[in-house]
Amino acid sequence: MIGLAHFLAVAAIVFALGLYGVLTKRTIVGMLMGIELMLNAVNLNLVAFSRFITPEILTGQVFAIFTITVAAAEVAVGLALFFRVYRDRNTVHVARLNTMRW
Amino acid sequence: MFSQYALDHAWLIPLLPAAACMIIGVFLRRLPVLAATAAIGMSLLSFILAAGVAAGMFAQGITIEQPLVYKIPWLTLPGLAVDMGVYLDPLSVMMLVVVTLVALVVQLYSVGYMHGDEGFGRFFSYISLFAAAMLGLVIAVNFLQLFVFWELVGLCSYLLIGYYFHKISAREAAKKAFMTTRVGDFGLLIGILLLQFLFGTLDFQALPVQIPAYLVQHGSGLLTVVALLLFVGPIGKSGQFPLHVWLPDAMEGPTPVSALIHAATMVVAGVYLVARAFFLFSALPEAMAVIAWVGAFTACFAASIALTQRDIKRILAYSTISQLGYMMLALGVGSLTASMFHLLTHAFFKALLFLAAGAVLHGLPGKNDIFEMGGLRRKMPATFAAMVIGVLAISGIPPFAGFFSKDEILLAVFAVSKPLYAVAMVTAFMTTFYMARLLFVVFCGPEKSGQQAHEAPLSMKIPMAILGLLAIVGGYIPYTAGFGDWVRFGPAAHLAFDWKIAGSSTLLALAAIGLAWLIYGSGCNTAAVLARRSGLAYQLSYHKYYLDEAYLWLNHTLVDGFGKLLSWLELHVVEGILKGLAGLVGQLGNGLRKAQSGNLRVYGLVMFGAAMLMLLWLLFDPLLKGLLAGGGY
Amino acid sequence: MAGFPILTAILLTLVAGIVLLALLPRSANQAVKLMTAAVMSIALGLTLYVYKAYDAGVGGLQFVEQVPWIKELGVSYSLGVDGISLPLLLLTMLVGYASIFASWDVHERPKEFFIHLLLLIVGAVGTFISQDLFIFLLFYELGIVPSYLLVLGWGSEKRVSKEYAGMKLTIYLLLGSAFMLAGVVLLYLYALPEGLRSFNMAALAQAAGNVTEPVQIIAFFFLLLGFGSTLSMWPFYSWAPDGYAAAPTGVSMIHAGVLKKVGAYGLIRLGLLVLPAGVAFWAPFIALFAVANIVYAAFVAIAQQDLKYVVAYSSISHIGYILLGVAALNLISLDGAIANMVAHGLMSALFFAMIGLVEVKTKTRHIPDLGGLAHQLPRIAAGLMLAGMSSLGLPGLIGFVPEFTIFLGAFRTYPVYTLLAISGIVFTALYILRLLANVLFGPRKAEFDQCRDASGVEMVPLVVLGSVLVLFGVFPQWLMGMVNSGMEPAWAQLMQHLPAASALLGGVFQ
Amino acid sequence: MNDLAYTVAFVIFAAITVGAAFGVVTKNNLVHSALLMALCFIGLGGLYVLLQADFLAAVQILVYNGAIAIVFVLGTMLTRRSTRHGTNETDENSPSAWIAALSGLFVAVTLGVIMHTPWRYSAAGPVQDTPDVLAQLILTDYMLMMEAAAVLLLAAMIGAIVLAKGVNAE
Repeated sequence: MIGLAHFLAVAAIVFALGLYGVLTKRTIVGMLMGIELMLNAVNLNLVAFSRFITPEILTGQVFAIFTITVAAAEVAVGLALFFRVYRDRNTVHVARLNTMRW
Repeated sequence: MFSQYALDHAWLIPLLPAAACMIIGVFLRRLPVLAATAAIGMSLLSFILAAGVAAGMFAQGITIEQPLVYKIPWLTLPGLAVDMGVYLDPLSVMMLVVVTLVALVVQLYSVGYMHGDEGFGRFFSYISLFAAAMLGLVIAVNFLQLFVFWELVGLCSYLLIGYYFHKISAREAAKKAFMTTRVGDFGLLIGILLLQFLFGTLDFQALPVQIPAYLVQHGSGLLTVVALLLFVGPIGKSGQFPLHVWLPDAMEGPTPVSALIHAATMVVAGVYLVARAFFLFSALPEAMAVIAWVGAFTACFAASIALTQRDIKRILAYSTISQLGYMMLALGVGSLTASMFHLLTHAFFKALLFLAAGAVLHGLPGKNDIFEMGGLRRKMPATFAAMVIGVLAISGIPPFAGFFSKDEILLAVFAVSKPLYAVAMVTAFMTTFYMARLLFVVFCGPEKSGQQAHEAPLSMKIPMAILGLLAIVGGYIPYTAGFGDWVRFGPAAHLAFDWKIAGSSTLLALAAIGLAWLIYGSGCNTAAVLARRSGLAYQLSYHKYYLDEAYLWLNHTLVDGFGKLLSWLELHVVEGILKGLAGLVGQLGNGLRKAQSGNLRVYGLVMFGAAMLMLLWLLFDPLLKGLLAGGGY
Repeated sequence: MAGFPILTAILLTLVAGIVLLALLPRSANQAVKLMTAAVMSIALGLTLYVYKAYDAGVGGLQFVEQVPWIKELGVSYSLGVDGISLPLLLLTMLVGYASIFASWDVHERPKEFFIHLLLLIVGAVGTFISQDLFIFLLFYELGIVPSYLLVLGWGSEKRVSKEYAGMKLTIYLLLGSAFMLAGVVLLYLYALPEGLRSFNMAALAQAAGNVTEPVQIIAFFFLLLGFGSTLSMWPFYSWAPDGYAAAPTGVSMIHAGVLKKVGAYGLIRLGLLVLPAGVAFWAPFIALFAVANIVYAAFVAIAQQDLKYVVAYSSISHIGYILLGVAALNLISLDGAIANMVAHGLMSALFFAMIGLVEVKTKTRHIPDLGGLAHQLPRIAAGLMLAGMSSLGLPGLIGFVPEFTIFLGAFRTYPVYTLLAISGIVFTALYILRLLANVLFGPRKAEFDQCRDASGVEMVPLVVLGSVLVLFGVFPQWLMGMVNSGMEPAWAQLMQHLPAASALLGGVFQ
Repeated sequence: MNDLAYTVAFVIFAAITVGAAFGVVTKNNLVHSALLMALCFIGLGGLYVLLQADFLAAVQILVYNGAIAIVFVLGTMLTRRSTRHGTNETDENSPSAWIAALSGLFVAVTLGVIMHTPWRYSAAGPVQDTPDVLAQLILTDYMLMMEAAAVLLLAAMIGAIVLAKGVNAE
């Protein structure tokens, strides 16, 4: 029988993969992808909780929708930044963006 | 009628000169004529009032035992109630008369002496305040009021000694005067604090009642300490050894100020304080002995310095110190009457001497050294006459004023202690000698070349005449009028006139005059030889026993050195510690800065690692475990 | 006028002044100064009214205003004055008023300068009239920030750079206030049980008995660190000389005259009245520090060459008398300590104002360069004389009676320390007289012939502060009576609530 | 729907999701990663369907696959590169091992927590008409948040345009 725990497990694995991606990728785009994975994992959690714990209230889904909205905005701005950096610096490698280092 | 009014309004006596000071200070500083008029007018009014008070005192029979006291509360706190008021008894009334009279005469004299000075108004403003402060001191009803005006007197002396403040020497003398008397005030203040502490009151009427009971109960030990501390104040103020050093330097002020300081105000304040607090001192034999010996030593010590001084005003200054020592000696042997009598006559002849010296200086501008003067007798006959009267009076030649008071003191001393009497006699001899020396060197002998001396103007002669008259009769009249019946402590004790003592002191004085004539007046020019012969003794005396140098060394080496040392510590050690601390914080920051590597991955790792740690902590936190076990979500 | 919130009105007048100043155009130099002066005049007028209307016969807190603010924490906007705070409020207003005129020659960004100056004054006023600890701390911190900006923006450099001096001052005071905060929180937590907790000073004083002795000792130690550094207590005084020397005249006046007194006020209001056992434990140390203050600073002052440094160390030295009064722990010495705060505030403000004028006129503060100023600048010379004489405790000026009462009270508790402290008056006389002699007297110096004596608005600090110095000196009861009317009930309450402590403190002074 | 079918569907969708996510973070080619991400989103959409969030599943597919994944691909393509190889490498400087360990630990801890938590399942049946209810909720209770989200989107759009277009230096 598939229950809440299974969905949460899937979400946890996806979240961990996203985390790994964010922290290891060299480029901004790769990092953004990792973030997207993490956000989606959270969404899955929200929906799953909503389904199993409070099925009569759809708050979890509402939250997921807002998360998607924010994610969309984030991707738009993130990619715009990516273009900008690429054009100015001709690189997308995070390690080289070190002007703010002391 | 008037005397009753005067008694009721005695508080006006100090207030009038104070008002004059205010008026001149605010409005009349640049109007010399009006300023002098205001000051002299107010002084005259307060002298008239003081005379009225004296008349009232005789009429109403106010005695030492039954003073007339008016007072209003000044400060009321739990544990400290201080009044300000007027304390009228023969002692204070005598002082009122003397102070107002001398102040008035000196102000009259100043009109001529200070004529044309750019600070004329300022001078009269200060001198009025000086008189006011002294008068306030005289009528004090308690120790605190006395101390308040005591300090004001000090301030005024500071201002007046430093009157010619463009002169470095005047500036330093003023500072020295204030500073030295401050050291004395230190003791006085502690003494007053202790009195308040022991008795809960400082009132001159309440204290005499409490002290005998205290003595019976607790003995005299602590109270002797208190009395000696109180006496430190007079030591400073009245130029007793070892705090006399400011007094000769105080000659830097204008001569009328010297006259005022030395004759009637300031220096006699110390004597007055001891007299006022005689109820305390007289009950403590050890304290009395100290006073007597300090007085005797000061008298002899100062006289020995005066023997060799060359500056005309300095000679007079040391003679003042010596005479003050006499007054202290008289107090120390328990004779308030003799001391106050001498204070009275001294006020007259010392003021006279100073005014005469001032006239000399006025006639010979820019010269202070007596050996640069000579033969002034012909050019300045009036001044010469005044000086002769003054010298005879201070020497105790009958029937001049000094004779009666000095005789009274010698009688009292003789009755108590023979060694002290010997010291007093030696001092009397020296006094006469150096005064005669001054007289002969300045006025007799040949005129020195290039001397453009001229006689003093009338406005200076009249005051000298008044004081000259007083210096002649000021001893005899009070003596016959029963001075001792009024100004006394305890029962009136008339010491019988002793021909032996009076005769021997007179003979001694005449001998001293003769000796001085031989050395200085006869033209034998033995003075230089004598100076060479005496060698060390002469050097010691001429350099005032190097006491000034010692104090200067103390001040500059010890006090300044300590100050510099602490200041160095402040700059290097304290500041160094602070800078070290600040550096430490900076190092810490530098170390921590390394953690800000700018490596995003490390930041992320640390952040999530920390989040994980928190998660784990939450998991193993018993509280949360209980929550989870209790049903969860 | 009953019920009219006059204390709030005083605060609001000043705040309104700040707002109005902010609205003025940047270039309106004269208008800025006039506006500040007008605002301060109104505030001073209101304060004088309060001083006159205060019923010393009744005593205790009067003109009380109370509005709950943060109920959960027991914070309320609560103002009120008694005989302890009212003289200090008056002091603040007088010094503030004088400081405005002493700053008349600020030409560089006057608008910002006067806004900060008024903020400083608001901070000081607030601390003295607030009856709630929370508000007290709020106003206390309010005083620190503008002083930092004022030193940095308008200061002068001497022994150290003004950045260094400003930094030192601010760090000292902020560190102090951090300790103070710790002490206050401790007090707050232990004085009353949860739910009844309050920051109200009166309530805390009432609950003084609830705090156990060890807690009192620790809390008082924190307060001592905090208030001690504000007060420039030895050994936490190091910010003061550099800070005063670097600060512009008006700020030195307010700092030395008023803000320092906040420390002593706090020590009495919070330390003594709320933590009696803590005070009893620490009093001997305070007395020792007080003597160190008096003697050490006096000696350092002797060796200084800069006018402001002399007065700065002299001010530290005088603080010792206040501390001694506090440490002596009896009614009369406490009366003296509070009155001495007023006395010292007025006279050091006058001193700094006159030094500021000397510096403006002669362009130097270096004592060996000065001399004979009484020839060219007689009015300034008179002001310096007045301040100096008051500083060495001349009777007839304000400084004498408070010092006398402190000595009288302290003698009972610490005779030896008191003797040492009294010896301080000799050393004080030494450096003050030297300063006066070297600066004012001596031969006329030609280079100062061009200097014009003080006139017009420059005379305001001298006239205002000088007349108060003389007035309170001649009629000390006007000050001492007021102080005692505040101290006596507070003391009685302390004794009544703490019968055990009263034995500890040596009983009420007979 | 019987349990078996449900289980099978879950396993398939979960496998797609996890596998695709794994690919996203391991592939070296950015385009591949982006495409795998799209696949991952589809798997998630399937899981939403299984959770009876049909509207949300639709939104997921529409927004993530239709917009976000496409933007990623498009954006990657827009950069001038002849080859896409090595565009999504793992940073050799990064403490990858530590990060992997941390991620693994996270999974382990989370799984542990999930297993040991006694979940309180609700007995009530799921809402059938989710779009209707969601619309009700969003336009009443969460009105303010919706407005905020709208503003956020607008701001993001403007920001993206400005950033991408570039501002004149002056």
